Amino acid sequence: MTTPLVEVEDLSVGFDLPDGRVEAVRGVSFTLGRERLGIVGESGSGKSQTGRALLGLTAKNGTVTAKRLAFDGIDLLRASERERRALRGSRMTMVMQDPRYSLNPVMTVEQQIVEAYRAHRRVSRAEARDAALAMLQSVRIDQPQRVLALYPHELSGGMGQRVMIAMMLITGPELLIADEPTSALDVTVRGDVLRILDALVAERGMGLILISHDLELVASFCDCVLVMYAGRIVEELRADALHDAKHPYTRGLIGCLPRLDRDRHPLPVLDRDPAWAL
Amino acid sequence: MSLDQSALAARPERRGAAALGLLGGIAGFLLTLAITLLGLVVVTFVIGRVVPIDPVLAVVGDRASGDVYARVRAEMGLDLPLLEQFRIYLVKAVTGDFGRSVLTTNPVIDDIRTYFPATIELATLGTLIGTVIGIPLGVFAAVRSGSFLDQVVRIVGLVGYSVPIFWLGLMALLLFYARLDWVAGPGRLDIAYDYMVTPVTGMITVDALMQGQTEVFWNAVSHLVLPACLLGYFSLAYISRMTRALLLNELGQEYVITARVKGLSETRVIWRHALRNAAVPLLTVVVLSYATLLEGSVLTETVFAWPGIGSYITNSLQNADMNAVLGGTLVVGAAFVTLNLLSDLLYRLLDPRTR
Amino acid sequence: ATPKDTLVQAWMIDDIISLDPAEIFEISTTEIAGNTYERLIGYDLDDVSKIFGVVAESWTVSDDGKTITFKIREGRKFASGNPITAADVEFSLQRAVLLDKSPAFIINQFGITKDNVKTAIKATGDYTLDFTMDRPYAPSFALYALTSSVASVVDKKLVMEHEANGDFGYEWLKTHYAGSGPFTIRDWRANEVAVLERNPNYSGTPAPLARVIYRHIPETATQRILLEKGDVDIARNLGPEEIAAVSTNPDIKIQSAPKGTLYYLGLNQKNPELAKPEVREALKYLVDYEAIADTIMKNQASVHQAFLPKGFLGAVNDNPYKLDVDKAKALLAKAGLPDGFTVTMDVRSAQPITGVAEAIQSTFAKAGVKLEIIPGDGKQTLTKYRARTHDIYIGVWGPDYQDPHTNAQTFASNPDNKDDASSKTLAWRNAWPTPELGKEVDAAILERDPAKRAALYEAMQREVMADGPFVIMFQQTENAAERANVKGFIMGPSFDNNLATATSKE
Amino acid sequence: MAAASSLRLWLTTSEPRSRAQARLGGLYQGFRRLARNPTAMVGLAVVVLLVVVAAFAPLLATHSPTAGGDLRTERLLPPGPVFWLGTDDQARDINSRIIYGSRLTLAVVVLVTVIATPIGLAIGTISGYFGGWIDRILMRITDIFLAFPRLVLALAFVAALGPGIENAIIAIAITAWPPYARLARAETLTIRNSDFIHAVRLQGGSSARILLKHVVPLCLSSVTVRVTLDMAGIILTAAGLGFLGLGAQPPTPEWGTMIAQGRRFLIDQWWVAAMPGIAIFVVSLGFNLLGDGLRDVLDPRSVR
Amino acid sequence: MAETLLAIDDLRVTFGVGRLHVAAVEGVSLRLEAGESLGLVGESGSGKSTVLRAVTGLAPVAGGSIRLAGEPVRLPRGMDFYRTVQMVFQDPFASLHPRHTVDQILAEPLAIHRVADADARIVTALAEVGLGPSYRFRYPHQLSGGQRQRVAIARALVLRPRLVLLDEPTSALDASVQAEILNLLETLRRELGLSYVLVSHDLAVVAHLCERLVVMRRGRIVEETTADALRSGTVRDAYTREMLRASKGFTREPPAGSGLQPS
Ligand SMILES: Nc1ncnc2c1ncn2[C@@H]1O[C@H](COP(=O)(O)OP(=O)(O)OP(=O)(O)O)[C@@H](O)[C@H]1O
Ligand SMILES: Nc1ncnc2c1ncn2[C@@H]1O[C@H](COP(=O)(O)OP(=O)(O)OP(=O)(O)O)[C@@H](O)[C@H]1O
Ligand SMILES: [Mg+2]
Ligand SMILES: [Mg+2]
Ligand code: NI
Repeated sequence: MTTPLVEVEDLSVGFDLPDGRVEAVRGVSFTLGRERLGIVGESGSGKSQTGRALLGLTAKNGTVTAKRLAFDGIDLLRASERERRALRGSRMTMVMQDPRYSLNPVMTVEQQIVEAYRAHRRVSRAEARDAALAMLQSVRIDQPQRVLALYPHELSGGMGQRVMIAMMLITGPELLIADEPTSALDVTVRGDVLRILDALVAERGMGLILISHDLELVASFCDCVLVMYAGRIVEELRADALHDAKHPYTRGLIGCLPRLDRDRHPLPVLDRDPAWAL
Repeated sequence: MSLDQSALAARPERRGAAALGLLGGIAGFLLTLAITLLGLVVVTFVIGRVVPIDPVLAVVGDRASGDVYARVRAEMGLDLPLLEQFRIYLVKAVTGDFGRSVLTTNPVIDDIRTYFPATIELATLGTLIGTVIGIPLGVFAAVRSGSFLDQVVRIVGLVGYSVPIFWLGLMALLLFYARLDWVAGPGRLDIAYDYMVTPVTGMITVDALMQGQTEVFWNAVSHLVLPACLLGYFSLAYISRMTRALLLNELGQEYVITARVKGLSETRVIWRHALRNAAVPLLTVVVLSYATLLEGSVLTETVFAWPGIGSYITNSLQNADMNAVLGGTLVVGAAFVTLNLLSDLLYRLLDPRTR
Repeated sequence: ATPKDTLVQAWMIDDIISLDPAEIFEISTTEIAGNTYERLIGYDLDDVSKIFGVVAESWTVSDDGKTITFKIREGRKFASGNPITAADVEFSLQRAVLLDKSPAFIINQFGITKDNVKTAIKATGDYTLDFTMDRPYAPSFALYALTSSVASVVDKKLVMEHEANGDFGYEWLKTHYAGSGPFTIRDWRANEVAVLERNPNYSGTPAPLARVIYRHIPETATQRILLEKGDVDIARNLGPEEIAAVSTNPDIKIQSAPKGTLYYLGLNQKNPELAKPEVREALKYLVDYEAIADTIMKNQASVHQAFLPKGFLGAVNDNPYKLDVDKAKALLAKAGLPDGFTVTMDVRSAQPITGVAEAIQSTFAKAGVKLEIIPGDGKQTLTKYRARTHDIYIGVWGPDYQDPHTNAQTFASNPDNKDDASSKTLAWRNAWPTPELGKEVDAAILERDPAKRAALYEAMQREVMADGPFVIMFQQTENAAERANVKGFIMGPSFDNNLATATSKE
Repeated sequence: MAAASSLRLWLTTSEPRSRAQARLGGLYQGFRRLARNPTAMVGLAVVVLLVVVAAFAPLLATHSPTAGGDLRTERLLPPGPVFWLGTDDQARDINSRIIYGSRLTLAVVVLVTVIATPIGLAIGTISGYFGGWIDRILMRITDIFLAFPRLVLALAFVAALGPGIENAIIAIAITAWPPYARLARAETLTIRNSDFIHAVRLQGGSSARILLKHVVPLCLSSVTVRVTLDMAGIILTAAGLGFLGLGAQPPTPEWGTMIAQGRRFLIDQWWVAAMPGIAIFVVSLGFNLLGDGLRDVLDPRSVR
Repeated sequence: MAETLLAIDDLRVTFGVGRLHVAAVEGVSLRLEAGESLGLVGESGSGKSTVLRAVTGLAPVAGGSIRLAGEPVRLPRGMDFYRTVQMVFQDPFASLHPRHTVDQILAEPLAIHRVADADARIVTALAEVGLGPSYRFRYPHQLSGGQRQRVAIARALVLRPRLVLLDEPTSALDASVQAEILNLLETLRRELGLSYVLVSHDLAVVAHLCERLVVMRRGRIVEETTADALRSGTVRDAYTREMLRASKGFTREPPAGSGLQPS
């Protein structure tokens, strides 16, 4: 059997706060091959923290525990900070949620992409620049030459998101965690961005974790979906089986959306059962 | 201590101003300068009239006869109606004629040319020291916030805020000059080196270098070091605190995580990404602290027998030598406004969002 | 350390506002003038009554006592190399009167005004000069007046080269030098330094030192540190405790000399309480003269209660008043103020004045006199004093020249007590009319017999001591803390004779 | 014990029953947050100590703060059993003077806060809220004050008003407000366009109401923090004026003036200047630490 | 026929001068009958919020007219206006004063309009939005996003307005909370006879709450249609069609003629 790309077993992330401890992620387990995995759940359910724990970017006041946390067979829990840094950006990477805040406002697109590339490749600045150009082209940015010289605030939301993706993909990573890559975008731009990611998985055989709170979207995009609630995975399903979901939370999530094809008044609402969080 | 977060406060306004373009910027600057200076002229005039000091006394002394007193009073235009006095004062100030200082008998302009460079020298080195040490300290404190090191930096800074400067100054003199002999004593230069450089800029270090007098240069530096360190300590206290606060703020931003996601080293993340962003408001902090030092620190100047603009203005004020007060105040005010503009310009250079 | 041929003094010289002898009147400038200019005559520093010629070789007084004829020494030169002649002396004295700066009154008081100065002061030959007064004043009075710095002889040729708009070279001389003394003034930078250099053309014994530098060091602790470090040779402003501390240092010695300066309280007679004679007297019993002189003013002053300082002709040197709270209380009760009263005192924020004021405050309180101290900057308190809006003013008074008239006039003469009077003597400032005493003052200057003259002044002093609105307390002793290798620094009785002319360093 | 814990519950409940409970609960939460910060507690302790000492000065002082002892025997004595912190050049007990001086220090602190904070707040919020020419005029005035050498301005005010501690305090306050105005203005600029201010406007709230009830309270916290952090500077400026002879009237035991007078004895009779110096240091340190702690508690940005 | 509550004719709004000049709204006209609800959809930056702000007087009107119940609105808006029109903002975290309790927040409009029985009105208002009295003295930070939005709605309703402007009232909320708020808005509308103008970029939300909607793009109205037309997919404008398609989920093939199609 080939080793899966990512193995997570019983992952927990807790934060120490002045008022006590917050358990953000509690006993999450999953494995990921070279496929598309979606993670959905409401705000604060621990989606992002799961992704960050994988990359080793949990905030200072947080602690990560797990039975196993591995990337391509490498035990991430044992790896030194240096080893993890070598993995980060080159083999595993993450597209951050909002390009407006996630790009460095005082560095040009070129500086930021080149920096990402040269952090892992011993290449000249010019070579790195060429690679950046090619990368921007591959995420289908018009006039990549011009865009390279721009600062983040000069980019539109869609461009920024694509720059972000280009920057994270330039090293040809094997795992991409995309944290709500489209939440800042207009519905019409959203499709464009997702299609780019989709193509990369298909073409490069990359593993993709798509984090979102939009159940419908994730289901139509991914192979497999994890539903999180209060730091736990409450349900794991195949995307095509979404409408056969068993857990009341998942069912509630699907049901409570207003839909164009069904006019329901009033909308069904979610009755939270405290037992879900246990 | 008069430094403040107003450095940051000015941000939104400046962004707006930035949009007006360079030309508008210069015109705006000149207008601001003019208005500020006019304000200073008015305020100094009022001060001159309300201080309960007879300006004639500074000229004639206590023993003059009544006739001499009356004549000098008339010469000084003090018997004219107030409004008329103000008109003359204003016209003179506008035409750049600050008249003569009673105390030094020199044209005020000349005085400023000698006293202000002394202060600039001191303030510049002080700010340099404060910045070069303060920023790294602030960075370390931010990176290890909550740690022992952080507490140490904080206490060091707070001590800087809390200790009377004349106390610290005398103690430093006693230790580093009298006991340890590491630095030269009060004053700007050893008497042996006096007259060896001709004043051009008025800053002895600069003049000495320009004229190739390395020995004089080092002597001047050795005189400069102690008071500059002292002033540097005070700006360090402020700069390190602001650096810490600003950097902590930046370190909480998403783009820092992005940088880490890229696999960059922590050093690069902090110095190249976070600090580069913090540098934008930090610049204003440094410039403001510099501007404050340029006002001259009367107390430091007294302790170190430093002929700077601070004690010049204070001394003049105590003698109701209003020409000198006005000249000194205007120069300091103009320096303040100019520095503000400079920081605005640099701000635009550093922050692409304002271009 | 300082160079061997250079004397560096740490001193507060921020009072210098001009270097022109016709204008200078401040403590530091008079000292500088004393080292750099020569006058017609001088006096023996050890015995002030001995007068001798300097620029003048000799002088004679006319029979009517109104004209003094000076014979000028021949063959002497200014620093510029120009010879000193009667024309220079004539120019210098006329110039002082015509410029009419503050010290001009010293010459004016002999009836010499702008209008008659051309005839009153006249060179009658290359080396003779007539000085004509309106009345036959005591010759010593006139001669002492001519020892003051206003009578310094300036280099006419050099000065007139720099004349502009008929100002007699005033603008130029304010910051330059044109004299003939042992030193020349090389440079003065306000609030920083004054540099004197040996005059190569000096006609007397050349000064051993090549250079004398006054550094403006405003902080006394800084002066002390510099002195102990050896970066100055003399520190001039040390306080008593600092003096006591440095005197244990074998490298440092203390030199002191009594000066003519008096510390006194001026009691404004416009204040109804202070106008009562009993109150005036009571306050004189409420100062602990001895204790203050021994502690706060240690080595800085000695008790002295008459308006003429020790060493002056006719000075009264016994001190009848001491702290006597009971007597003071009795006097106050007699004045109808058995519980005392409240009164303010304007105090210049400078040591030792503030310390003395605080000590007085606490002894006044013992008799129920509540003294409120109003601190202020020097010019500020003085402004108030001259406007006669104070209650009590704690002041310092130094004689303008070595003749008793200078102090007699100010303490005992008030010809016009109106608010807009032109003569603002100390008696006027304290609103004390002196109808009788004023006449005595005027008479004394005409008395040509020294012994009789001395007696007149003695009487006046007793009178002021008993009834005057002045609580005269101390006479200043000036201190200089010197490095042990400094030899021959002279401290004379007046400010213009602290001389470095014979100083040398080992 | 039980009463205490039920009180805590009452205070910390997320469902307060009354306005008072909500307010007290808010205060308690703030205090809790402050209490968790050990350095802030040290600061608070110092400030409380200052208040206590000032309040009970007559009980704590062993000697008169103003009347001197025997000049010949009790002058400039080093710290000892009778005069714990030594005596000064007027033979007064330094300890007692420091104790009484705390009242003045407290007065300085309180008065400056009471004068400078409202001026700064008013000018800053009005300027930021209305913008336009009002803003330009007010900010120009602020800049003029800011561009004026501060100690000189204070000196000028003291000179004009006459010396004395009250006037010194007023002068300091008059020169202290511009930074607060700029801070308040910046704060106002960020909140004036926020939705909750729009909401009040949409309810028909007048500008005055918005400023007073909505904007000012929000700016107050950051300005308060700034003022607290500035306290050291303010005490030292008062000391600086004292140093220049324009502060308190002798023999008032003002700490700054005490140092200024003691500096003549700095090297040999070190205690004369050092003792009040230490007092200033401790108090300003206390205010600084407290200010740092308050920043965490009050800064609206940290309340999320 | 019902009276026309809100009539906007040829509204134009511009911001800034010179280089910064933007025409945020260019010639928008709409009409809203009493009791009716109108949706305003469009891409980000198309001027939806600006239209609402112009109505309330928070944005400068450069041209056109706004009439409320037949009367042209005045500047500044009078007290009557605020009693007729209220607004609910998008971000529940930003629209409540961070230092005021729910009680203070609700009392403010009553105090401004000097309403007598403030206490009772506050309790009623809270009950209306489904919050118990236990929420009355809480601070915003003690509330969840949905609860905050309820408070914001209560604040808008406490003066009993006839028209409520809703600027993306649910876009910051989770799907499950969104349903609760939408239900609440629906109930309130029915019970109090309110009119809504609802801004949203979610077609389904608009269709759920409004009968009629206008689609905006770049400051102009590109289409005016009904919820029924939306459901049946009979929309004319290409842009509207594209939005409709995108809101159905992810599709692998790019839509034909997409404006964002890279060349
Ligand atoms: N540094 C931190 N300190 C304390 N708590 C934290 C920290 N970072 C995250 N948390 C908490 O962890 C929990 C999970 O956060 P996470 O970011 O994973 O949520 P999410 O599912 O991504 O939500 P969203 O959809 O809003 O992004 C939240 O309750 C959050 O408050
Ligand atoms: N105060 C303002 N100053 C300058 N430009 C503004 C201002 N407010 C809005 N704009 C501009 O007006 C245009 C319309 O903005 P508006 O907020 O109405 O869009 P929107 O349709 O509500 O978008 P979103 O869906 O993102 O909320 C935008 O281009 C915006 O940048
Ligand atoms: Mg997230
Ligand atoms: Mg909007
Ligand atoms: Ni300050």
